[in-house]
Amino acid sequence: MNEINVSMLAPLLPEVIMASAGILVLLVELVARRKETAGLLSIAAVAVAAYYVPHSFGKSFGGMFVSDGYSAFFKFIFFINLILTVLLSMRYLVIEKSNHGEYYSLVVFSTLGMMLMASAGDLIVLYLGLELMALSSYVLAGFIRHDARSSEAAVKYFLLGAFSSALLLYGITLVYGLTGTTDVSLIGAAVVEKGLSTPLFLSVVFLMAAFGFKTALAPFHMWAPDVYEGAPTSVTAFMSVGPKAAAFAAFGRVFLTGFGSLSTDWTGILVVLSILTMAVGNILAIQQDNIKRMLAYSSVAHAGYAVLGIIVGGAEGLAAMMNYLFIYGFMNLGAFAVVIMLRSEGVRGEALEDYKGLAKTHPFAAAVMLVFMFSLTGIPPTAGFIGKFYLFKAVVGAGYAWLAVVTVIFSAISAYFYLRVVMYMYMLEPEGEAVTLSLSPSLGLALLITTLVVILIGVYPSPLLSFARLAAG
Amino acid sequence: MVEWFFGYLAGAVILLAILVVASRNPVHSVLWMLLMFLHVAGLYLLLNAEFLAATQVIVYAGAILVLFLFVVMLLNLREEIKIRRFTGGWLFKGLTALGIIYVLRRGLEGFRVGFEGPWSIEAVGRATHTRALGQVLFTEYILPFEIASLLLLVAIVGAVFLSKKRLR
Amino acid sequence: MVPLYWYLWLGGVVFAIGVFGFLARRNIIIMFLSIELMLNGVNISLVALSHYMQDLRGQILVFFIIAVAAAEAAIGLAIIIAMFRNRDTLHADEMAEMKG
Amino acid sequence: MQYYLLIPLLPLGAFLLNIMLGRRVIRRQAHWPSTLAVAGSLVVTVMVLLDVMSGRTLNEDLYVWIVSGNFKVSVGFMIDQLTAVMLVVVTSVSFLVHVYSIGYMQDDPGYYRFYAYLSLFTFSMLMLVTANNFLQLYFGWEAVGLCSYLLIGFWYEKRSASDAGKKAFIVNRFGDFGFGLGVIMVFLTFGTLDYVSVFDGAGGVAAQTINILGADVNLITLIALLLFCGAVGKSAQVPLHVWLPDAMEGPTPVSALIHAATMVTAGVFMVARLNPIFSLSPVAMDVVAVVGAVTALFAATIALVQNDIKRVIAYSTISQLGYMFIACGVGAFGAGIFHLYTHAFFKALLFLCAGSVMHAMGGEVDMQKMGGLKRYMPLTYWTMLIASLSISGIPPLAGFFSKDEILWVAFNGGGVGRAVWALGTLAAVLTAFYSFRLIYLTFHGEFRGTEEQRHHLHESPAVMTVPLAVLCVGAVAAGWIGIPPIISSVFGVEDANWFAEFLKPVVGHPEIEAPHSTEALVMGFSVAVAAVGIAVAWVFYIRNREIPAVLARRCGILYRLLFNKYYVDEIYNATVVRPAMLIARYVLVGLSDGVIIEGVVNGVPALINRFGARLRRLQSGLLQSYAAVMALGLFLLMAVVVMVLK
Repeated sequence: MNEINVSMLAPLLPEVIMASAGILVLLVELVARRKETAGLLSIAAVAVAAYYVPHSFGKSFGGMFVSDGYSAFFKFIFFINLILTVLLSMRYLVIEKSNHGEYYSLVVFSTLGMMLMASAGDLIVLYLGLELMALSSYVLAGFIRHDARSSEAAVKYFLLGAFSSALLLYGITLVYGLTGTTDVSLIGAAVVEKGLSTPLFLSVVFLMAAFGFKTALAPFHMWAPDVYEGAPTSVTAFMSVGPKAAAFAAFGRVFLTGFGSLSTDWTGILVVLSILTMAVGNILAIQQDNIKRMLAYSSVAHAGYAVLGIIVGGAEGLAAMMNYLFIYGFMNLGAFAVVIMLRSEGVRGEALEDYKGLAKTHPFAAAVMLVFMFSLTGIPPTAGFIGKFYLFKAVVGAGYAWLAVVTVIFSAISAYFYLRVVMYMYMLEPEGEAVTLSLSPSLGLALLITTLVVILIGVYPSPLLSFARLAAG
Repeated sequence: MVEWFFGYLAGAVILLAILVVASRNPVHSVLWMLLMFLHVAGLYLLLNAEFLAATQVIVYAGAILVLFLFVVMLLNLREEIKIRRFTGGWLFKGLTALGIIYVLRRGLEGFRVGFEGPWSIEAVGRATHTRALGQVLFTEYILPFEIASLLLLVAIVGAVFLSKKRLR
Repeated sequence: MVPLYWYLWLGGVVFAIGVFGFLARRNIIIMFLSIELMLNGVNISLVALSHYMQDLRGQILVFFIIAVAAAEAAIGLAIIIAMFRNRDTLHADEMAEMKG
Repeated sequence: MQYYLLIPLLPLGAFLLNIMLGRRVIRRQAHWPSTLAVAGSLVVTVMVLLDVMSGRTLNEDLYVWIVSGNFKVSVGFMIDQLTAVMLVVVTSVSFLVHVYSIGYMQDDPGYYRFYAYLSLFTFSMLMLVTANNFLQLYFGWEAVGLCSYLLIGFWYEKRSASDAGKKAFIVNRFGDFGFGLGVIMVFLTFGTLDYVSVFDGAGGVAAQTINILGADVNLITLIALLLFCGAVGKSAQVPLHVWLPDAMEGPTPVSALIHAATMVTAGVFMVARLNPIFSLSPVAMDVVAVVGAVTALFAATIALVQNDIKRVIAYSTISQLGYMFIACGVGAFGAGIFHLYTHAFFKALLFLCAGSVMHAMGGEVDMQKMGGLKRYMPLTYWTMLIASLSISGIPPLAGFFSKDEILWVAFNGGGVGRAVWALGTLAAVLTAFYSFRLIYLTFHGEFRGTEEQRHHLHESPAVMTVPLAVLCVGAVAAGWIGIPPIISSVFGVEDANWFAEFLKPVVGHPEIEAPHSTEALVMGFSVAVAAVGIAVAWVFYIRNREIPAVLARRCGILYRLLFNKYYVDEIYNATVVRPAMLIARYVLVGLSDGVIIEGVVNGVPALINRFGARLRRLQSGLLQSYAAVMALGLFLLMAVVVMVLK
């Protein structure tokens, strides 16, 4: 154990690549004339890192770092999130007059934090990964320095994020005190040995609150709508997928490996949180007339669906959750891509009103948005349906048929606000001046990828399903 | 004897913490905080963690709090002292906090540590605390240590970026 | 010998005072200070646990918490400065452009 | 032999191409992708047919979409003799319709849209016939319905057209509802939706009954009848036939496609495809046969007095579909498919001829205003004459062989067989009569239209007449592959009913033990009655043109009954449509100011809204209250834990 050598870094190769890339991007940004170079460099780094992910399975640093199928699957979500976000951002940052190269290195560092979270076999690594991810995203949320909304979002995100970190630390402290370790699998063993006690359950509650914050589970979701609305849209897209997925990754690993033996005790609480989340997310989304804010509430609601995977537990539940998050990533980023496309000089393009008659003025944009709205609703043959279907299947299979029914009801409610966007685009006449699209090649590429994947997974889901199933172990 | 020390330190810490939260003037809050940190460092000494006590004083009090103080001074608001300190519903919020204290008290009553480690006071004493901590930190915990270094890098980048003079 | 429970309770009280400050104060900087209080509550508990378990890992965690707190302070204060430039206020309840 | 996939995929590709690029890029060239695609499908179909004829059938799941326990949604294809025949019919008729439409639709502003829908229609039908499971069948079924709605209402600016589209859609919903229930019953009963597994398991549940409202119902009968509901709707059988005549509002090529190949035949195909289920339930079989026979006669009587050229043909389609169900009902599924196949040719021909006539007449459909067109459009005349002879069952044209086979098996069918045969034969007389009434009114005598119309009269362009000629060949010769032994033996060929032999592995073939003399008698009888029908028509409309009017006056009630199509539409209006509207208007609208609507329809959203508004206030934008909600949540969770565990 006391021997430290380079070979210990082998399982961390993708992380090492990403860390180097982050620093490199920082340096390149100083000399590069076009800031997009930094973005392209980060995409290249992701490509290299992604190549090494399947080649670097194993444990390292005494089990603190675990690179397995589970983490690999999530890392792919993070990579896709990064690539698409960078593609979305290139033109958007120019429009927002905030085209600074630091953006890309922060995105890379944030992704690195997520990767560490997904691979964390130890609560300390988990905490540090989470902070790395969070600190980068605080800055990203406030990236448009001259915009009051962006700053406000950053302050809210930061303070509440720090608050939730404190909760996480208190939880970790209690667990450490009760089990004498911070290693997740050793915690699992100790919990089995010692059984349930009040302090242990309190620590479970603290951790649940902390993860609930990051995944935006009600009642810890309050930050999400404000932050998502205020942050630069590209960052909102980034935050609504990556950190959420990373938090779910950690949530799943800690709760199912660490506290798996107590699952009968904590699933009840989680069921309540899940229903509450779905209710709050969907009901409040109906009230919105700002599409970013609507998507923020929708993101809350989707967390409520995804957490069902942890409630179900086991490989089946985890696979359903991973599958769902993967699909959610594509459809959500796609929807945000459309929102970004409507943002142009002087026009914010976030109001639902701006979508009136879009089908007449910009039929392709409308059609693409239609696909994403259908997918978010869960209408076949889009990917969203597949995600929901397997989630329901897992939930029913675990004997929570009533919970599946509740979820379906909330899904039906969600159709109201997703399809309202479709209604605005297709049924209403454009008002006033038509919105101009700011379509750049990179944004077009992002839209193409997301649309294709959403449809492809919708009609041919089995590779993704078997991948998720394999990864969940 | 130790109990008396503990009693003093704990009482002071709680009192100072309340003062931090209750002071009208942010500068005073920061200064109470500074004092509180010194008492916390005292608690660390009581628990045979001299290195952490030093860190608490040097890093926490010496660096972080000074940064706070600096910002408070930078953004100094004279009218701050005259307006309301608390948000609406602070009583309710106070009850929530009291509730948390109560629940923690009830919940932690029967707390038993789950583990006996190799680092008894004697063992730490033999190695000296700094060396013992360093040994664990730079072997077992080298990975978190490296992550922390990246964290600080991000902090520098972010802080510099955000507080640069406005340039569009 | 001071019982461990005393330390834990002290940590919990400091933590809760921090929670209260965070919930009730209007000034953003004091809210941030309250978070530092919460972290100190955690740290006290951790060092105590570490001591009573004769294990150094808790203290290592404290070390990392302090490091992260430093990073957090840097970024948080920078964000607050940026916010102050845009809004000219340090009161959290005066920034509610986004709501609903 | 994965190349068979091209058959549905080519039209699908053409659809996508036209719908995406049609308006901006392809525009007036929209016929190219669609026509080429369906031509490609036709070529591949022929290859598949050859494969199947050499004994290579196939049934495979191409890919599984979702699996959950027993429930599997997969896309799979079953290519066997039945499918091959259907593919030939669908692709060839569809191809000719595509070509014909180039001329017919040339000035239409929605040209690309028309071709896009046409391709989608063809694709849906191809998916329907190649399915290897009920779900895909259902998908094709619904998709066909949707496409028919789009195409019938193609000229949606025209109120009657969009109404007709809606009517087709809604009436089909009634049938599809039963069909959907049937599919669900199949799944509940067999736990799978795969054809082969269901057919294998069908024998095992043949005797099971389930209790519905106190009555024991045979499970298979129930399933078969529910499924048949769908066929009644889609194949326009009584009492759900009302949509088909109105469907004339669509462009004429669409009518040809709907009537000949892609829509109404789906019901017959479905019954034939599911013959292992139907065969197990004598009750269901009798129902099928009787519905078919009643429809055959019923529609034929209406066709006698209609003046709209397309309506006459529409009712003739309904009537002919009745024949196909007669065949299925008496167990001769092969004969039903045979008639479907020959009917496709002469019916498509009739429609395209009618379209040609209308084209020349400037859109006129009233036969009273035609007459004497023979001189102006000889090719149309001759081809239509041949089609009429074929539908009347005059040997040796295609219609003769298929209709004769149906009547012959019905005659020997036992049970309801004889009665069905009698109805069918009666309908055959009427068929001959109305077909030739149409010919005489349209092409003979002198022109009764306006001077302007006369000036405009012309033969259609080659792009329209060539398909006529091709179909004409089919209407003549298509039947020659199913010649009954009694005739072929005259020419020294012992077994010439290749068609029946070909389909035998899929649908079986009833063995009939009856003397040749009887068969000759039955056959001769039906030819004779057809001849009588033609002769009567000649007397009525050429020789002495007073008779129809006199007759109409004498039998006023009967005439009006027929002319108004037995008032079925009116009855439906009075019993279904009007009450539904009334309920909608008075009950719903009336109550909307009152309690129920307020409470239920508006109430739930309002409740959600009000609740949402409350929740929204909680989301105040204030950092501290957010934290307070979090802290309160945490506190409550902790409190619950402490309470529960203490």
